[in-house]
Amino acid sequence: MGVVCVFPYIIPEGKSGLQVVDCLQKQVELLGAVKAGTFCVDCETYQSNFSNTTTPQRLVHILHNSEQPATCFAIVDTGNCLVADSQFDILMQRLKGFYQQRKGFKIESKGQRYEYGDFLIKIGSVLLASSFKGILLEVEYYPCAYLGDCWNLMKELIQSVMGNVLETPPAFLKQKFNSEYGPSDTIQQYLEHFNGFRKAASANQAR
Amino acid sequence: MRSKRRILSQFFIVSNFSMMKIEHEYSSITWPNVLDNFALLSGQLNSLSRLLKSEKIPPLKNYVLLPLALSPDKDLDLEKLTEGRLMIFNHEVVPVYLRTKPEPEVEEKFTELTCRVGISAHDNPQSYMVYSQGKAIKTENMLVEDATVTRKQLNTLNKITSNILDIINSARDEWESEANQKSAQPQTSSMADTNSLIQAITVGKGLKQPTPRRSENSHQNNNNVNSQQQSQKAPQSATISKAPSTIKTNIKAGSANHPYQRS
Amino acid sequence: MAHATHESLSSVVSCPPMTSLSRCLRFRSSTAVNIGLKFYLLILSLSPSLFLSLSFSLSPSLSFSLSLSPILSLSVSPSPSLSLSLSPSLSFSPSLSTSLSLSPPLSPSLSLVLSLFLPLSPLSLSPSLPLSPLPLSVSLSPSLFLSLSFSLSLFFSLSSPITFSLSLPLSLSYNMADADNLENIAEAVKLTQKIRASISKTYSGLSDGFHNSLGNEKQCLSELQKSLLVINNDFNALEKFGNLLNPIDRSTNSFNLSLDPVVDKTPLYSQLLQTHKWTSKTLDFSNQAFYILSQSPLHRSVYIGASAKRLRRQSPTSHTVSANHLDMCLTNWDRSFADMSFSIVRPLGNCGVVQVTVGRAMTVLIILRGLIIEWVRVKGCTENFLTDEGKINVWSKSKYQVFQMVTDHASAAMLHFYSPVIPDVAVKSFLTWLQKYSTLFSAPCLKCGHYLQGGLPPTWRDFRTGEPYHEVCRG
Amino acid sequence: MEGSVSIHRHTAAPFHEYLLQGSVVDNSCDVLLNRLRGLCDNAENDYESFHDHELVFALRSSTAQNNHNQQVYFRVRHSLKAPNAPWHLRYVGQAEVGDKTRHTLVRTYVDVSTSDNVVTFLNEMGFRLDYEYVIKGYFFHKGRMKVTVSKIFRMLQPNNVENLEPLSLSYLVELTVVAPAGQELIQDDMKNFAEQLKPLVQLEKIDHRRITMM
Repeated sequence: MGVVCVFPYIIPEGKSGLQVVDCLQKQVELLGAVKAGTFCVDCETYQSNFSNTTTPQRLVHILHNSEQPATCFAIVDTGNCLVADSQFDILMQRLKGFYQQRKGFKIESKGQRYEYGDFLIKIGSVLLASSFKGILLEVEYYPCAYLGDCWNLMKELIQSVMGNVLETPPAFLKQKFNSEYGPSDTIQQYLEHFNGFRKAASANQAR
Repeated sequence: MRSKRRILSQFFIVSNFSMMKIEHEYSSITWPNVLDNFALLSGQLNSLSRLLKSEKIPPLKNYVLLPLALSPDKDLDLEKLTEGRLMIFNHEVVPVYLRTKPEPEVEEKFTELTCRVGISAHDNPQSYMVYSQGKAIKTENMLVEDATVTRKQLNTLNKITSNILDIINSARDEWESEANQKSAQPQTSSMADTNSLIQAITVGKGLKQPTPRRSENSHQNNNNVNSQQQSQKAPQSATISKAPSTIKTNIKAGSANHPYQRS
Repeated sequence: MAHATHESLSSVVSCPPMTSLSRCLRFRSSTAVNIGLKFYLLILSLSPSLFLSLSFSLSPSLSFSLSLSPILSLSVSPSPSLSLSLSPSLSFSPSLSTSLSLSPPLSPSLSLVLSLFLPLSPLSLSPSLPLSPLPLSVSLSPSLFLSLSFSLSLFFSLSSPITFSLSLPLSLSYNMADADNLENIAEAVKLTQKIRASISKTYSGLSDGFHNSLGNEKQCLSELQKSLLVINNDFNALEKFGNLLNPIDRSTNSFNLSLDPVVDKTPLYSQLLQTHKWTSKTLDFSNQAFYILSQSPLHRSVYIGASAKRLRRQSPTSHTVSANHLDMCLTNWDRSFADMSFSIVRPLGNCGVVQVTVGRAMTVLIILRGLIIEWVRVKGCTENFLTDEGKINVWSKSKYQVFQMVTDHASAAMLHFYSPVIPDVAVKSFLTWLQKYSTLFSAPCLKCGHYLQGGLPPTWRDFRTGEPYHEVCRG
Repeated sequence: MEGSVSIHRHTAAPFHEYLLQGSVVDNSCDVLLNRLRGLCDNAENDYESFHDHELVFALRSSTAQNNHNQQVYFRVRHSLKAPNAPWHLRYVGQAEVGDKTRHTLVRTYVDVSTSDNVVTFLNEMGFRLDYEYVIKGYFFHKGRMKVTVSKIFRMLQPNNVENLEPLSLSYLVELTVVAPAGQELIQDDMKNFAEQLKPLVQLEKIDHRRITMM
């Protein structure tokens, strides 16, 4: 497990998502990266339906990452991230009476994986309830465990492929700079972005 | 008849031969050889006994002998047959030689004596001495001796019987104690304990802190929890999405006053 | 008379032990097994008057003699010492001192005969001889059974044609000695087996262990002592027998070897030949190798002619540094290199495997022989050096290209910094160089100014300055 | 809303736990352990011991629309001997006694190993600690069967796993097999195994509903 940076790629005006993904893939291949299968990160959200005076309304996000296929990440909206076996899904089903899945909230990012030296580049298209919402890029550098050490290195790679997309590191990553990076950090980055996409989608709908 | 004779002669030959061998060639004879001979011998013995058992050969068991003719004359053949012991086969010798039972007087005496011996077993030998005065002393003494022998045997028998009885009794005691133990075995597990343990781990009976009934002060309790929750949230909101290690310290911080309140 | 006796004696002596006569008259002593002595004794005495007298000695305790004369006579004597046969009477002589004396006056020939026999077996003359008026004796020597038997025919006593005959030809006595030796060897072998048995018993007893021996330690000890005593006794007995054994003529051994008829079973010669071939081949190769190596300029040791002496003095010290010294060095380094941490394991005795963590960037495994670096392997901090069984794994490479590259550089640096004369300085300078890698991911290349070059950070550190360069950028 | 069909990637059928329970008094525990050691696998090794802390959390709802008092219990367990071992979050269903043809209790069983922040996580989800105890004992396995012989300790002070008091003078003995649903044959094996321990421990299917009502 190395360090991971997840960031959205803003689709330029007048281009379809598919075009941009194709373009990005070409660029990455040009760099010398080789295809290494596909990946998928998905997220489902459960909402508490019991009005217990002790607990306010809660959201629990359940995420899976194909990089850790036997693991299930559960994040409460307070930010607490539980790393558990994939059987945690079954436990969530046992809580049907208390937590119910929010309809139309399933969001996922899937796409192609590329390996380039010790880097892993993933180009994922975000699908909210199966409709395309945007592009999420993930860059992982395996050998290092501290983001602070290799941020410049990663930035150089990202910029060499995608242009000046990340001048400053995302806020979430900035606070993680000097602590050892773990799989749950990746998931939390994804969740942050997923929540952003959802908000945008609902805002769009409202408009 | 013939087969019997044959077998007998074979048997004697073999046994003689092996005996001779054992006696004279013990230094050179080999063990397998000895065993071979022995097997041969035992085979012979087997067939011999089988032959004797079978009903075909009654003559070996008994002969009926009838004096057909008595004569006062000297019988040369008889003399030759008996190697000079019996010369005349007349009415005087026949009852003696062909008798199968003792004389009536002897028989009578014999039964009398056996009767007495039977009695004497229960009597004191001294009194018996007195009782049997006037009779032939020798017989008496023999009787007394017999009596003591009988007594001795009786005593030993009694002893043996009582020993056996003891053994049986002790064995029975053992069995019974074992059986008792077996009946005491259920004490290795107790149903009450099983139930209490299962209750404890399934519903927490006996494990919950002695708190008042929930319905009575659920409100107060809830308030308590609420405040607890808030106090717990306060540090957490600050450390949202931190590494697990910081959360651990959170637990520790909360342990000063137990954070997991029972609802 | 004396002449005649002599003649008879010589005829017996010249007779080989396995004549047909002696073969048919061989008896196996029934007590032989018990006393461990098997001997056949045939005493053949021939009187000039052609009367044959045979005396058989079955065992030390029983002997009987038979004389074939006009009247056959048999004499059995249970005495341990002597037997005499007097025909036609049967005679017993229970012991030496009370030997029966039914003797005619000693004839002059007797003394002559005796004097003749004395040199033959001086040891075996029985002390009873002077006591007994009869000129006969049987004696036991410690290892051989020599029997002197004088048979006297009474028939001729009147005319005093007393003949004495000594049997036991010399060749027979030699054979007996040999048989005796064999006996001893057999006994010794038996005793050796006994010792083996008792020793293995002791060991098995020990190997069974003293389970639950809290209470009976004393008993266990006494048992052990007992078994040791048994071994000791057996050993003493064996030693005794060993002393009895005649030395085997060694000079004949090789001779026997060559005579071994089963050539197929002892392919000694071909094996020897093969071994010789291989040895000479090995010698050839090693010479070749030495020649090539001595020409090769690659030396890890200082080989400058004059310093050869110093080398001999120095090199042992640098690779046989005591563990304590190495530990001291480690604590020293730990103090002097702030962002490096050291830990050492010694999986194989003195050779230390030092794991160095360089900053947050990487972990380095260094195998030290004394203070000489033998092997360097670089891996990431998250990778581990342990095999599945928890043993240290030196051989596995890092999964990541960066560290594979750094491993190569570190191996080169290990050779670069090598110095057997001042090993601690060498290691220290190597570590100083290694320390520069703490900025592996965070420092840009000094030449091109970029972080990445072909997907790799600057993996090269200058040996002197420690400045970061890409593999392709270093001058 | 076309994606309303929730597709779980990990929809393995929940496991069933087949269970027989009994107890043994402290004095006979050693006898039982020896016997188990002989009966179970790895007889040559010493039996393995465990020392765990189990916390039982309950999620209760007292909502108006749900008149019946719904509740779910989750059990959190972690080893006190190996602090680095993952924590376990278990869900154990109501044990079904079934009919005579069934030799064991059956209950649904989900065991998930988690990171060590599971307690905070459950609290944030609305779970409350119902009770907790320390369990200490030995476990054996024979094939798929697992036997635990354990002592339950009451915790005298909340959250203090040092200050303990044994709950009873007996050891709880449990014979369990966790298997996918539908593997009923394992019950026969369990019954046979329980027979072998018979005079010492009566391993039976004990109706939890009945004894909790007592």
